[in-house]
Amino acid sequence: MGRLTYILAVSALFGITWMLITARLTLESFGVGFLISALIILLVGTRDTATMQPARLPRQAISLILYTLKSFVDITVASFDVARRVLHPKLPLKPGIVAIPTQDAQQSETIAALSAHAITITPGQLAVDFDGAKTMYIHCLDIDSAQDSAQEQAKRLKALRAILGKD
Amino acid sequence: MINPLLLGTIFVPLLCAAFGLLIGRFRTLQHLLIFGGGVVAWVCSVLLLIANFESGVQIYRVGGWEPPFGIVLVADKLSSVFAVMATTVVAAGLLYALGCKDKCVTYPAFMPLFLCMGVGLNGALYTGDIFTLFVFIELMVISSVFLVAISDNRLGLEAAIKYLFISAMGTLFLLIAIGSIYATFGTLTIADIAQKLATGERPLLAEAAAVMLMCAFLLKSAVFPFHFWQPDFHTTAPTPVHSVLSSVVVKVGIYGLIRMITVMFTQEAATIENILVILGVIGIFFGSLGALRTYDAKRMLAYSTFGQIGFILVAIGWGTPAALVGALVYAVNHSFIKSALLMLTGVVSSRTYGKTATKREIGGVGKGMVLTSILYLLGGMALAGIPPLNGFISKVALVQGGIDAQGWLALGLAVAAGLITLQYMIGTWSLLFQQAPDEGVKAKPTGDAQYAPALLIGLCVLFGIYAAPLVEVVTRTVTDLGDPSLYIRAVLGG
Amino acid sequence: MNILFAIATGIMFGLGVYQLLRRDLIKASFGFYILFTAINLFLLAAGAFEGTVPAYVDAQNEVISGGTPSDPLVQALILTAIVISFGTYALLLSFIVLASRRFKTVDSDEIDDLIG
Amino acid sequence: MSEIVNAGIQLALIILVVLLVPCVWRVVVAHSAAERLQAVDLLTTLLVGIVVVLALVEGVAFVVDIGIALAAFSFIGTLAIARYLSDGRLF
Amino acid sequence: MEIALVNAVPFALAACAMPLSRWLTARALGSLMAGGMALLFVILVGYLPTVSAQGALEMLIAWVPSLNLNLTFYIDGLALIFALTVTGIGALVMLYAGYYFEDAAQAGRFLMLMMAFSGAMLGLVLAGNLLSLFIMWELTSIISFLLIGFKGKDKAARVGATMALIITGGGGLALLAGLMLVGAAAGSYEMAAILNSGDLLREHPAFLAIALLLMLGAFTKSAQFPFHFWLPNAMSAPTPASAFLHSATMVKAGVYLLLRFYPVLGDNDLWTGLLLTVGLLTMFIGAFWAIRQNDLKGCLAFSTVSWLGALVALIGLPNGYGLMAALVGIIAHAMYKGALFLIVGTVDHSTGTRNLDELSGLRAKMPGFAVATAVASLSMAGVPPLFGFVAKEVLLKAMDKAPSAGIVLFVVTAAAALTVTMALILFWDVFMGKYRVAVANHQPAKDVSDPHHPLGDDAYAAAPHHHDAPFPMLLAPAVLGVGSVLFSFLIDPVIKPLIQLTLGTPISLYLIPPQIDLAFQLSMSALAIGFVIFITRSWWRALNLPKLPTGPEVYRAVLGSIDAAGDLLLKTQNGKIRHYLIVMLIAVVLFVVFSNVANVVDWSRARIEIKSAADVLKIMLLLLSLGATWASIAFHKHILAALALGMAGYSIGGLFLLEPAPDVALVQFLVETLATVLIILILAKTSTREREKVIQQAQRGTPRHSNIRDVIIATVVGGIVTLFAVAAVVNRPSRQTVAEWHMENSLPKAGVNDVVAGIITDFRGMDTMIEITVFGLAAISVYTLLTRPPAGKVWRRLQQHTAMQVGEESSEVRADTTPRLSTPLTRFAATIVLPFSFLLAMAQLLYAGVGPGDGFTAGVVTGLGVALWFVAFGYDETKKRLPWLRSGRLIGAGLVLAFVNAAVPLFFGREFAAITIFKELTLPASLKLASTTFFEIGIFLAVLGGISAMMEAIAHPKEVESL
Amino acid sequence: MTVGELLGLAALFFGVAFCVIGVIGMVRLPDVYTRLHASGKVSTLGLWGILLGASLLMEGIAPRAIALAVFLILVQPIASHAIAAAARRSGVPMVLNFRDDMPTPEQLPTETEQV
Ligand code: NA
Ligand code: NA
Repeated sequence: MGRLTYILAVSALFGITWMLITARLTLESFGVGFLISALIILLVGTRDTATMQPARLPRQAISLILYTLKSFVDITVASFDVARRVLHPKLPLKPGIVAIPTQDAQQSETIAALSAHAITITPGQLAVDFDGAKTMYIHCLDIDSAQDSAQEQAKRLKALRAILGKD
Repeated sequence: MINPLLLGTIFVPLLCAAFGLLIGRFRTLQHLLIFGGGVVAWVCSVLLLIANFESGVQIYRVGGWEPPFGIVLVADKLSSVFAVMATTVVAAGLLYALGCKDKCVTYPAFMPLFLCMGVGLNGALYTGDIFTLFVFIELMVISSVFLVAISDNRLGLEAAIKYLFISAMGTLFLLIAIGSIYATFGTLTIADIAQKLATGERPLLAEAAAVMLMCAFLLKSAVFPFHFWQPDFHTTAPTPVHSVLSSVVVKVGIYGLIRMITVMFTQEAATIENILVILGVIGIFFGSLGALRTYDAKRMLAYSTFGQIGFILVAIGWGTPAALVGALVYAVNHSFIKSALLMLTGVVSSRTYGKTATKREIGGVGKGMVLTSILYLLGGMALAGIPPLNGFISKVALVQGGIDAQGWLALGLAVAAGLITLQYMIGTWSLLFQQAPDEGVKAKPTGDAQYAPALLIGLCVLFGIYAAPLVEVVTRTVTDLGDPSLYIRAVLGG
Repeated sequence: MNILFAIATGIMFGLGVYQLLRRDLIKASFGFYILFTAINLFLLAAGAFEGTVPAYVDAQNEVISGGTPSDPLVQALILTAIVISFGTYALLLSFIVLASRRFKTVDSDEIDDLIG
Repeated sequence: MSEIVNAGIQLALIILVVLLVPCVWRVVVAHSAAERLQAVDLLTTLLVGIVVVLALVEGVAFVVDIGIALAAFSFIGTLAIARYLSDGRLF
Repeated sequence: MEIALVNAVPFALAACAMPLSRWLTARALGSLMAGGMALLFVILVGYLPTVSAQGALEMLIAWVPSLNLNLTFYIDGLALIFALTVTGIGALVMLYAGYYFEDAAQAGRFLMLMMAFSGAMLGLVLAGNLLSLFIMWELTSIISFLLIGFKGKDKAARVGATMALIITGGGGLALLAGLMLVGAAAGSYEMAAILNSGDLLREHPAFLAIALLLMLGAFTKSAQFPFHFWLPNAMSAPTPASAFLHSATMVKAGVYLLLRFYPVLGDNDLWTGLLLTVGLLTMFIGAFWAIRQNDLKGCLAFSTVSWLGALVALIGLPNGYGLMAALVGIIAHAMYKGALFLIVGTVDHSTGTRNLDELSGLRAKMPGFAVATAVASLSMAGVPPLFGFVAKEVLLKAMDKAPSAGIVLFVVTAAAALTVTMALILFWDVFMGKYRVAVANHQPAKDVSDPHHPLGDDAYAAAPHHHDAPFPMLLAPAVLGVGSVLFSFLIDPVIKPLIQLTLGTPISLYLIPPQIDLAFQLSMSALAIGFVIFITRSWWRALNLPKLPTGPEVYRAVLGSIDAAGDLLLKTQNGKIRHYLIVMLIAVVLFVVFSNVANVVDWSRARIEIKSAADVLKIMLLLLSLGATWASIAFHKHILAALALGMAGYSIGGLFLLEPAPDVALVQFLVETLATVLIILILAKTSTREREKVIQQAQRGTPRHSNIRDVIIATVVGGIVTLFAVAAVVNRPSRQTVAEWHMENSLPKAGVNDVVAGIITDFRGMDTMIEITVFGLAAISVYTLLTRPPAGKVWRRLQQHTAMQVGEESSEVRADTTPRLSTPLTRFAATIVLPFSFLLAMAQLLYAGVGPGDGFTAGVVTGLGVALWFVAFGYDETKKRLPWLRSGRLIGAGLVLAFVNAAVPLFFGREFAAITIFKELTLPASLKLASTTFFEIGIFLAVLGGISAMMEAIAHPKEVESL
Repeated sequence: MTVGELLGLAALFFGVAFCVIGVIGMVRLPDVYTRLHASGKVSTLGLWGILLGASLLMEGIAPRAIALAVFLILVQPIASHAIAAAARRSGVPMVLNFRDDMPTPEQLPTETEQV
């Protein structure tokens, strides 16, 4: 059941992507995309036992949308911040590499990866490397901005767990 | 005449090769399947030749599209003769591979690629489209280069690298020619190009394209000065592959040249023919002397091919119908002889512990191999043009062509070089089968099976004693070549 | 414009030839690749050059956007040439790897056991 | 499309193309392979932008599809090179 | 017809010889063959009356008529004389040979060759077609080669055999050329016609060539100076073969040829001058060297050379003065020389030596042979009333009519005197005196280790002690000796008619000359001088003569210089690929330059117009691609060069897009990415040390001039391609292309909006099929080369074990496959990109007809997705987590699908690869289903499999190098 | 000129402007780590602008543009990360270095660049 839900949910996401890449925004097209995606995941997908519970799906979807919106804002802000620093005649930089814990109790690599992804799109930070799934090293344009990185990371992980349905 | 048998020479073997990849784990089954594919191609090519004599040029429109818009396969007499020759030797090569003890033969990819090399050859001969020619030639190149690289001979890799670079040059010449022809005539179908060239108008680039095309074909046939790859590439190949490479694969360029000067660039033919005579004579001497002096019995045969291709080129260059008959008879007979000789050398070298054919290590290894010795001697005699073997028929046809074309100097040289052929063949025969082995050289008790060379030598004897049919076929082929409109009308209609 | 294109094709060919003649097999293989790229440019020059819109037709079998379509046949030829040359190139690269293992060198001047 | 829009598109195109030049320069003059890799990455990103603008120039929407493929798979190239640089030996 | 049967009999007997030798003894076999030959002799005698009554007989069997190659028989007197010699002497030699060999198998092998030779020789003299004459001529050379090399183990035998073959074979080639010129000049290859077209030939411009070529053939075969030396070197043949081939028959083939063509080519200054000079030189040199030999067979060989010279000189005489003497000489020589050879063979057989110094007084042990030798020697010396005397008489008489007769007669008499000496030595030194056989240097006993070897074994039954020869061994020489006596008395009833039949004119021939003429005086003085020389032999034998270059030395020098030329040529094969490429490029440049390529460009149409930003962009991209390409040359470090190359490729992709060719651009981008990935992976797979080494070499070790050379070549080649390209672009406006048809028909006939897709999958679908095959095979090749998977059972066994135990190849290194850059983020990327790539691929595949992308791009896209897995996860984990990834099977399945799909229409009576559009099938989202969809899927699978195979091969941890 | 076109042009030039900034950053910033911030992020937003502009200026582009934008945001950070990791591991130093928590890898390659 959980496996089936997972497949259906991912297929739905892929179905939407299908509509976009084939530039046919119709229900028919979604259906075709959904079927194809399901087939792809069945045939080609990894044999990981990824599961989902149907009841949690709406909450996960809402979390995803919220997270996406927040990311969008983050990216915009980050870009403007970087643009400012780049164009400033004095190049106001205070770069360095900071270690932050991924704090993932379940040792899920996916969450570590997603959090690193999130960090990289947030202002002035860039994941450089990992120590397993526990610690990551991020490069900051301004190391002062990384002072509260641990708190930020906690929030991020919470949001990600909500999306993945693992909270 | 639309004739689906053309598919049997190309797609049936391709299908067999593809299935062969799927069942690579079951070696015996795979080998038999692939051999079956080779035999089917042979049967189809023979039937096509017969059909040609009964009802003229056979064509097949792939996908049903009208030429010049789609691809057309054309079996006229010229391509049919070459194809029968090619499929015969390829089938024999496959047969040899079945009984070959080389390690490389056991790789699952070996037989399918071997067959694909033959397909590339057939395709290049049968295609009526100049770009498809390129594609088929590449199929041949890829397959052969792999087969050489994987050879048990560690230097196969070196040869393969060199060939790949040099062959790339040939491909580039060919593509430049194709591009120029398309830019000039707006078509890729040989018949269509021929028709447009036949109007006598010579738009820009047409002649330059002819030169490029000629260079590409010369390279494929390893003609001086494009020959450097040949001794290396052929010699290091596994025996069954070598026997095909050095006999029929090198003839693709010859075929292309004949096709080019008889159907397409008939006005430029005279210039090209002069070049061919010069290159051919150089090739005869280079090849013959190289064969005489090289250090390896297989390499000797590769150089010999270089020389024999020279004979064929000279005959093409003489340009008269009789000379062309000589060239074609020579080409066909040479394929069988050379292939058989290579296989026999392979049989002997498979008895050496180093799987080598270097004269130092192979001398005397054949002592006691009665059948091999007799077959080799027959092959050697045939190559040197000793009657009543088929090589003699070739020589007579060639010399008559030369006399007909009044090519005295070249004729004299050709005759003189024939003596060198005799010398190196006899020398090597004596080395392999008569001489006592050197100190420390030992022979294995078993080696490769020799059904294939026996069959081919049988053909050599047959085509010597019963030569009239071949000569007749070739003569009629040449007669047809004199009238390109036969070809053009068969393809384009009207 | 067309002249520039043609000249660039020639220059690229020349660069490819120079690169092909390096003794370093890896560099030479780059030359091989450049040459096949150059030949694609040549084919393009030979056929598809004059178009202003892609060779597509709409549902009414009219050329899309109403311009001059670039020659589709040459494009098809180039596609085939690209695929074939890529396959050959991959094979060449694997040969070089093998050569470095077998002959302990990637210097073509040192891979010269086949002489005479 | 009006003349102004057309002119704007052409201008955008030219600017994007001119931007390629510093990227190339950075590929040629750099201290480390990683810097060059970064420049190539930026260059392909710019090319994606150029492809999108070209869709406007040619008036054919599906040209963007090429942009998608380009973006998606130049990324794989970047990753492969990065892995090579970090591992020395890949496999 | 019967004459063809006559000719076929020896061949048939030859074919039986080996099988029969299992059941028959050597003697029985020899007798059987001899019987066959004797029968033929009788049959041939039966032709005499017919020929003398009706003239020449002809019979034609067509063989390859279009090459003028027929088996024609032409029987006249000349042919009969030779045919009778062949069969008559053949019968005696075969009988003898049966006793000469003790081992039936050896006798079988020997008799097979001998009978085949008899057939060839008969065919030669009976041939009525130039080419069939040549065939038989060559056959005799070949069989002679095999017989000389009968004892293949002996190096001298091999060298002698090869020498004989090269010289007679070379002459044969000249003969072939000459004969074919004759055929071309006379307009026919039939002997009868040619003999009637003498005027035609004599006035032909190629007459000189014809005559010289034919003479060359004759001189080599008949061992004329300076080609004579092969004959003494051919004496390693078993003695019966020497007697038959190298004395009585084969060496006379040249003489036969000259006689045969005398009517059309003979009797002119060239003919007389050459034949007389060469013949006399040969005659003297042969006789001179004969008496200086120690080996009995050597003596006989040189004396044969001498006599052959005499025959040639006779044929050279003007007005046919010498022909009668030549014919008489042929018969006489066949008699006594055949006898002497057989006797020497018996001596050798019985005593184990042929060395004159080791033999003496054999008359005690071999009285019969002593008598036979005496008769044959006297005949050879020309003592009346033996037939040899008659021959010498007519010889001297004919020579009297030669131009410069004084000198000629002097030479002939000198040679005759030396011959007399020879005859005396043969008889006296061997048979008279005290019985003595020195057995110091005998050959070791016969090596019987390899009784089954066909050709390479020692045939001699050499005995270390004297043993008596059986009677039939005496019979053959005795019959010949008696013949020498008898024929003198049969001149009128037999010899004269035979020769008259041949010459067609009455001749005068006597045993006793009616008066003592000059010839008789000379003959007698030759006897006297010869006797004197014989007496003084102990003195001149000790004399050291100054050394002149001998035949074999010249032969070796000539062969040596040919060898040297070959070695020189082979030096060009120096193993350096760059040199090869340079030579080739220069050749192409020359060809193009000399084909007036300068005219291909119509510069008036060339133009540079910049109309839009797109044009600016084109120029930028062109510069960019050139700059990046240049950078890829300038960078020594491979990784940087690869990066630059990638940039160049992307720029080219941009150019394609601007052209506008979106389909090509898409493929270019994808393939460029793939190529870059591939290069990088390959770099990682190649030893860093070796790559550093080559980079340093390239920087330091390259001389400046070679760089300049490369620059020049690159510039010239680039310039030529520029010319082609310019010609191509300025050429266009005037032409129409077939692509216009494709534009119009792709939607109606192939159902696609993307015309390029239509061409690729339908109009030129076969190209694509083969192209995909090429790609798949290349991938399989890469995989096989880098991983070397073993086949069959080994393969299955391996899959059960761990990869650590791969096969017999122990040199492998198995690296840790987990990559260092395997961070959670990169792994995450790989996980999401793969399904996305499949989605993209499906979109491209299913909508191939409406937008860029098709089965191929779909395959590349997914293949890159798989590549990312190998990059991010390494080999082991990827193989574990993507179990469906079986590259070989994917390729196979894809190709099978493509071919089968193309074949399906055949079952519905349509063409191979014909398109079927399922129009009635309404699918959602404007999907269309057509047969090409399956083709695209096949392509997709094959390409996916191909790229996976390449990636898998590169990522494979096994570093096998078993060779 | 419609409002849509105006907005489209504006978005287009917004995107182009960010591309320019990204390139300037790549030229001005001192080391590869800092430049990655500029190139990675800026070209993300730059491309988004271009995509938005294109979507507004021509119909049919929008869905594809969305797909491309989503893909870019998913993948571009990963590319930046990979380059940074590669730089770090191959020993490329930070020119401006105010803090470095990351331990030096045990086995740095001896040469800074691979041949
Ligand atoms: Na590249
Ligand atoms: Na398409």
